[in-house]
Amino acid sequence: MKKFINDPADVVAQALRGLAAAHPELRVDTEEQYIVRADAPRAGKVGLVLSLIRISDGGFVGPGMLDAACPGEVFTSPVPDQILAATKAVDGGAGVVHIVKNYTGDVMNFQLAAELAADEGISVETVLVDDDVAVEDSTWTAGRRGTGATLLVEKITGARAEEGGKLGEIAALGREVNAASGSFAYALTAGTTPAAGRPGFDLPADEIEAGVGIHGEPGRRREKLRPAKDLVHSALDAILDAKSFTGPVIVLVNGLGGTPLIELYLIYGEVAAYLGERGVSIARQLVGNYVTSLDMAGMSLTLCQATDEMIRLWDAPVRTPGLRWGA
Amino acid sequence: MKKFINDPADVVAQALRGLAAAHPELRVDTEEQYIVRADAPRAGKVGLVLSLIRISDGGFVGPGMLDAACPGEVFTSPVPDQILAATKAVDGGAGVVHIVKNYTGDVMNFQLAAELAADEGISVETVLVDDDVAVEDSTWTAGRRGTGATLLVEKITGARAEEGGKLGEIAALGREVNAASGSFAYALTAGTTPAAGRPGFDLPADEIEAGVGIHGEPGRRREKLRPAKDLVHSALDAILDAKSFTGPVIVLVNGLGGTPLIELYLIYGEVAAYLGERGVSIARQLVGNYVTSLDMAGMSLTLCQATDEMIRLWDAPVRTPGLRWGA
Amino acid sequence: MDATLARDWMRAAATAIAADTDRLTRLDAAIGDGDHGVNLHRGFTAVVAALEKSPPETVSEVLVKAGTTLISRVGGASGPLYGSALRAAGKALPATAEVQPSDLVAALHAGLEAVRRLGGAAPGDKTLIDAYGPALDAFEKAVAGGAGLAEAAGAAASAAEAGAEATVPLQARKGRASYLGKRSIGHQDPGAASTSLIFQALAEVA
Amino acid sequence: MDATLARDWMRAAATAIAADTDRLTRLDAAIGDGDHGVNLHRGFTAVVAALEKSPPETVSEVLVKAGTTLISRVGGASGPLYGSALRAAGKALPATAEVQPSDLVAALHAGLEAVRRLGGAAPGDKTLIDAYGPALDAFEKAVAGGAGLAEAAGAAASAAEAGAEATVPLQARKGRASYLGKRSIGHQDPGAASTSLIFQALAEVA
Ligand SMILES: Nc1ncnc2c1ncn2[C@@H]1O[C@H](COP(=O)(O)OP(=O)(O)O)[C@@H](O)[C@H]1O
Ligand SMILES: Nc1ncnc2c1ncn2[C@@H]1O[C@H](COP(=O)(O)OP(=O)(O)O)[C@@H](O)[C@H]1O
Ligand SMILES: [Mg+2]
Ligand SMILES: [Mg+2]
Ligand SMILES: [Mg+2]
Ligand SMILES: [Mg+2]
Repeated sequence: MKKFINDPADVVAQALRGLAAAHPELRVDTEEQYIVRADAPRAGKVGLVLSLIRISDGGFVGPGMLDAACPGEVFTSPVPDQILAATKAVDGGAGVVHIVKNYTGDVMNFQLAAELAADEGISVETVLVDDDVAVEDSTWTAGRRGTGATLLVEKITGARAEEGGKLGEIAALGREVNAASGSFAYALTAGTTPAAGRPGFDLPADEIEAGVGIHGEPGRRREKLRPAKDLVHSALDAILDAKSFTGPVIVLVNGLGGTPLIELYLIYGEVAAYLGERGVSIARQLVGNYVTSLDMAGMSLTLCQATDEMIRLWDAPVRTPGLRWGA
Repeated sequence: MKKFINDPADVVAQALRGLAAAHPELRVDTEEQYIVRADAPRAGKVGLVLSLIRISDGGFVGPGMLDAACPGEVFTSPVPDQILAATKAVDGGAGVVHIVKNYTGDVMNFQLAAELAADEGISVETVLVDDDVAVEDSTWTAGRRGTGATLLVEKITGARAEEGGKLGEIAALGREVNAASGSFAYALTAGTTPAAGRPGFDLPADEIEAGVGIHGEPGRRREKLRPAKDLVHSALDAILDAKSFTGPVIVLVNGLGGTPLIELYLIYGEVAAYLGERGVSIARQLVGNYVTSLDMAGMSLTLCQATDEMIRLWDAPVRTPGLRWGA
Repeated sequence: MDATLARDWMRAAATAIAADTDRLTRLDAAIGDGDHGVNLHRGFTAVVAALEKSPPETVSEVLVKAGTTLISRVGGASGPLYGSALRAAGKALPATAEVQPSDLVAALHAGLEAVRRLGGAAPGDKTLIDAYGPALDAFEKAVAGGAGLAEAAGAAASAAEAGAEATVPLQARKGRASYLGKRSIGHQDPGAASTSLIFQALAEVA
Repeated sequence: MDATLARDWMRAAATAIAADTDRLTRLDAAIGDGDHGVNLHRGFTAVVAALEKSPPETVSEVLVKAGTTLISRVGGASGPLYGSALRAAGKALPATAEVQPSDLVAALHAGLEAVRRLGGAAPGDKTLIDAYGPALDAFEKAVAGGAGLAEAAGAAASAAEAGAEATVPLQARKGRASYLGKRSIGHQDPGAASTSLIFQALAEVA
C-alpha cells in the first residue's frame, strides 16, 4: 500500500487536524471527531447532521449545506457518542435532521444516537438516503444503499434550513429528494483502506465491477470493460428502469476518488447525449469527485427528478470547502 | 488500461464536448479545440490564455480567472493554430497575456503563436511559469518546470485583469507571482495516458518518485516510501532552500489526480505544523486536486510568498468550474 | 462465573480477535467492506482497557461495560450489534458476585434478542446470528442436561464454529453482503466467524 | 529529386513512424512523457493526407506544406521543431520542378539551423540534433565526393542511426529528459530515433 499517511491507525484523526487547519471557518472537535460550522448552534435554525464515513464529506459542512458531519473510521459508520455530540453542537432549539445513508451500521448507530438525543430533549428527524438502484429493494437485501443522492439531499435541505424551514418540512423535503433520485456506479479498480493495506478486491485488467457502493465493496456483478458510452447507457437504463424520470433532472456525474476529470467530462458528454435521446431534460448538472470511496477509480451517475423548488434550492448560495457558489 | 473512454484517439475531443455540455457559461470550440468565457472578447479587458494540456485546467476559465484555455492532446502542448484562435477569441483590444508553463514544447508553440498574433496586430505578453524547485535551473536543463504556481498566477492575474489592469501590469504581476513561488512533487504511482495504454513507468510497491512534474514523467530520483510527515518536511525544505520565504505565504496542497482528499488534508496538517516550526506564516491555503497529471497518485506542495496585493487578488471573486468563490 | 472470570473471557476474546484480525478483515473484504477485523480489534482493545481501568465487581457490570464500550468505540454494524448484545446480556443477569450457568442461558437469550431487534435478521440470513443461535442452543441444552460452565461453553464453541462454517453456502439477506446478491454465496460471514471466536474464548477460560 | 519523390519520402517516413510508434513512445516514456510516437504518428498521417489532398508541384512546396502541417497538428516539442525544420528546408530550395543533391545540402542546413534557433540545443545535448547533425555531415560529404542522391541518402541514414545510438550514454540537457538529470543516461533519445527513421525513409525511396 502506498499512501501519504503516517500511521494507518491514525489517518482519520490526522486528516481531521489538517481539515481544521485548512478551514478555520469550520470547528473541528478532534476529541469527539466531528466537524461543525463555526457559527453553530444558530438559535432557531434546524441543524443538519450527516452520517459520514469519508473526510471528503466534511467538505460539505458550511452555510447552505450541512451544520455538522462526523467521520467514523475509514468505511465504518460513526459511533453514537460522536453523533450525539455533533447533534448537541448544532441544535439551536429547532431540532436536528440526521441524514443517514442506508447501511446497516449507519442506521443502527444513528438510531442509538437519536434515542440518546431524545433523552436529552432534542427533536431528531431522520432522512434515510437509499438511491442506489443497483441493489434490489427487497426482503432479500438490507435495502438500497445511500450514494450520490446524499449530496443532493444535503444541498437542497441545507438551503431550505438556511432560509428558516421547520424541522418537519426539512425532513419531508429530504425524503422527497431521496425518493426522486436514483444512482448507479461502476468501479475500474478497488480502493485500499489504510488499515487493510491492500485493495479490497482483485480485478483482472479487462474487468470492472458493476453496481458498486461507496465503501469499497465489490458490485452486483463483474463485467468486461466496455466503452464509456456503453457503460453510461447501461447505468442510465438501470436508473430509468427503476425510476421513471422524464425530467427536468439534476445530474451528478461523480468520480469515486481516483478518476480524473477528463474522464468524468467525457462521461458527462455521453450522459447529456443519451438523456436527450431518451427525452429526459436536464435542469442542472455537477461533474467531479464528490461522493468518493478513497482512491477507487470509478464513477457513479445520479439523476434527481427535480421540482422547481428543488432547483431553486439547488441554485441557492452554498459555502463549504467541497461545494461553493453564490457566496 | 482501464479508463472511462471510448477511443484512445478521441479522448480530448470527447471530453471537451462533455465540458461544453456541462458548462454552458463557457464556449467550447471543438473544431479548433479551445475553451473561452462565453462573454469573450470583452472590449478593453486584457485576455488571459493558458497553455493547457489537461482538461481539468479548462476548469479555470471564467470571470476572475482565465479568458481561454487550449488543451493539446494528452500531455502534449497545444499547436500554434489553436493558441492563435484562442488569442483572437479573447482579444478585446487591450492585448493578451499568454501564461505558459516552462516546457520546451509549450514555449515553442506559444512563441510561434505569439508571432502569428503579432502579425495580426494583437499585442501579446508572455508569462513563463517555472516554479518547480526539483529541477535545477541551469544550462544543464531546460530550466525549471511550471507546475502548481500556474494556478496562483492564473488566479491573481485573472483577478487584476477583471479589475481593468493593463497588459504590461498584468504580465509584470504574473512574473512577480511566479518568482515568488516554489513547488515540489512526489508520485506514488505513474499515470496512464490513453494513447500509451500503460503506466508511464513502473514503480515497486515500496518506492516513490521524488521531484516529478505534471506530465507523467519520472522524477529526479527514486526513493523509499516514507511517512507523509517526512515527505512534507523534505518537500518544504527543498522549496525553502531554493527560495527564502518567510511568509506570509499562500499554500497549495495539490493532488496529482488520483489522490483522495483524506490524504491531502492529512498532508496539509503536516504542512501547517512544519511551516509553523520554520517560522513561515500562512496567509491562505487551498487543498485539492487542481493541477493534475491524469490518474497519477501523487501530491505537490506550492508556496507563494505573497504581498498584500496578491492576497487581495487571491480573495477576489472567481467563478470557474474548478475554482469558485465570492460569486 | 464471577467478575474475574467474565473479565478473563473478554480478555481472551480480545486476544483471539487480535490474532485473527487479518482473517476477519479478509472475510469482510470478500463480501463486505473489509473492516470487520479492524473494527472488533479496536473495540475489544478498548473493552480490555476499560475493564482494567476500573474493574467491575459483578459479571453483569462487566458485560454492560464491555457492551457500552463497544457501542461507543466500534461503529459500523458490529459495534451496535455486539455492544447491544453484551449490554442486554449483562442487564439480564442478577447483580450478584457469582452467576450460575442457568443465569447465563437467560442472559445469552437476552443478548440474541437484542441483536434480532436491532438488526432484524433471521436465522439463515448469513449474519452473526447464524453462529450465535446454534451456540446458544447448544449451551442451553448442555446446561439443561446438568453440565457445568466449562462443558456448556465447550459445546457452545463447537456449535458456533459449525454455525459459522454453515454460513458459507448461504446468500446474505442482511448487512453489506446482501448487496452482492448471489455473489455472497461461497464465503463465510465475518460476523459469524468473530462470534465463533468469542464463544471459543469463553470455552478457553471457563 | 522532384515533387513526386519528395512526397514518396514523406509517405515512407509516415509508414516507418507508424510501424515504430510504440517503440518511440516507449523511448519517450523512459525519459520523457511517453507521447513522442503518438505525436509524430498523428503529424505524419496529417502530412500524407495534406499532400494527397492537393499535391504540390515542387519539392520546396512539398516540404513547406509538410512542415506547416506538422506545426499545426503535432504540438509538443517535436511539432515546432520538425515542422520548422521542414519549412526552412523547403524555403531554402529553388522553386524548380527538380532539385539537385547540392540544393538539398543547403536545404538540410537551413532545417538544422531552424531547429537550433528554436530549441537552442547544441550537439551532445541528447536531442534530435545528435542524429540530424551527423546525417547532414555524411550527406554533405557524399555529395561533395560526387555521390548521387541515393548514395548520399544511404550515408545519411547510417550516420543518423549511429548518431541516435550514440545518444544512449549522454545526459540530456534540453527538453523534458533534462529534468531527469543523470537518470537520463542509458536511454536513447526518442527524437534522435525518429530523425533516424526519417533519413532512412529518404534512403529507401531515393
Ligand atoms: N442486520 C444484521 N443483523 C445481524 N448481524 C448483522 C446485520 N448486519 C450485519 N451484521 C453482521 O455484521 C458483520 C459486519 O460487521 P462490520 O464489518 O464490522 O460492519 P460493517 O458492515 O458496517 O462494515 C456481518 O458479517 C454480519 O455478521
Ligand atoms: N530544445 C530542443 N532542441 C532540439 N530537440 C529537442 C529539444 N527539446 C526536445 N527535443 C526533441 O524532442 C523530443 C521529444 O519530442 P516529443 O515527445 O514529441 O515532445 P514533448 O517533449 O513535448 O513531449 C526529444 O526526444 C528531443 O529529441
Ligand atoms: Mg464498515
Ligand atoms: Mg509531450
Ligand atoms: Mg465491514
Ligand atoms: Mg514527449
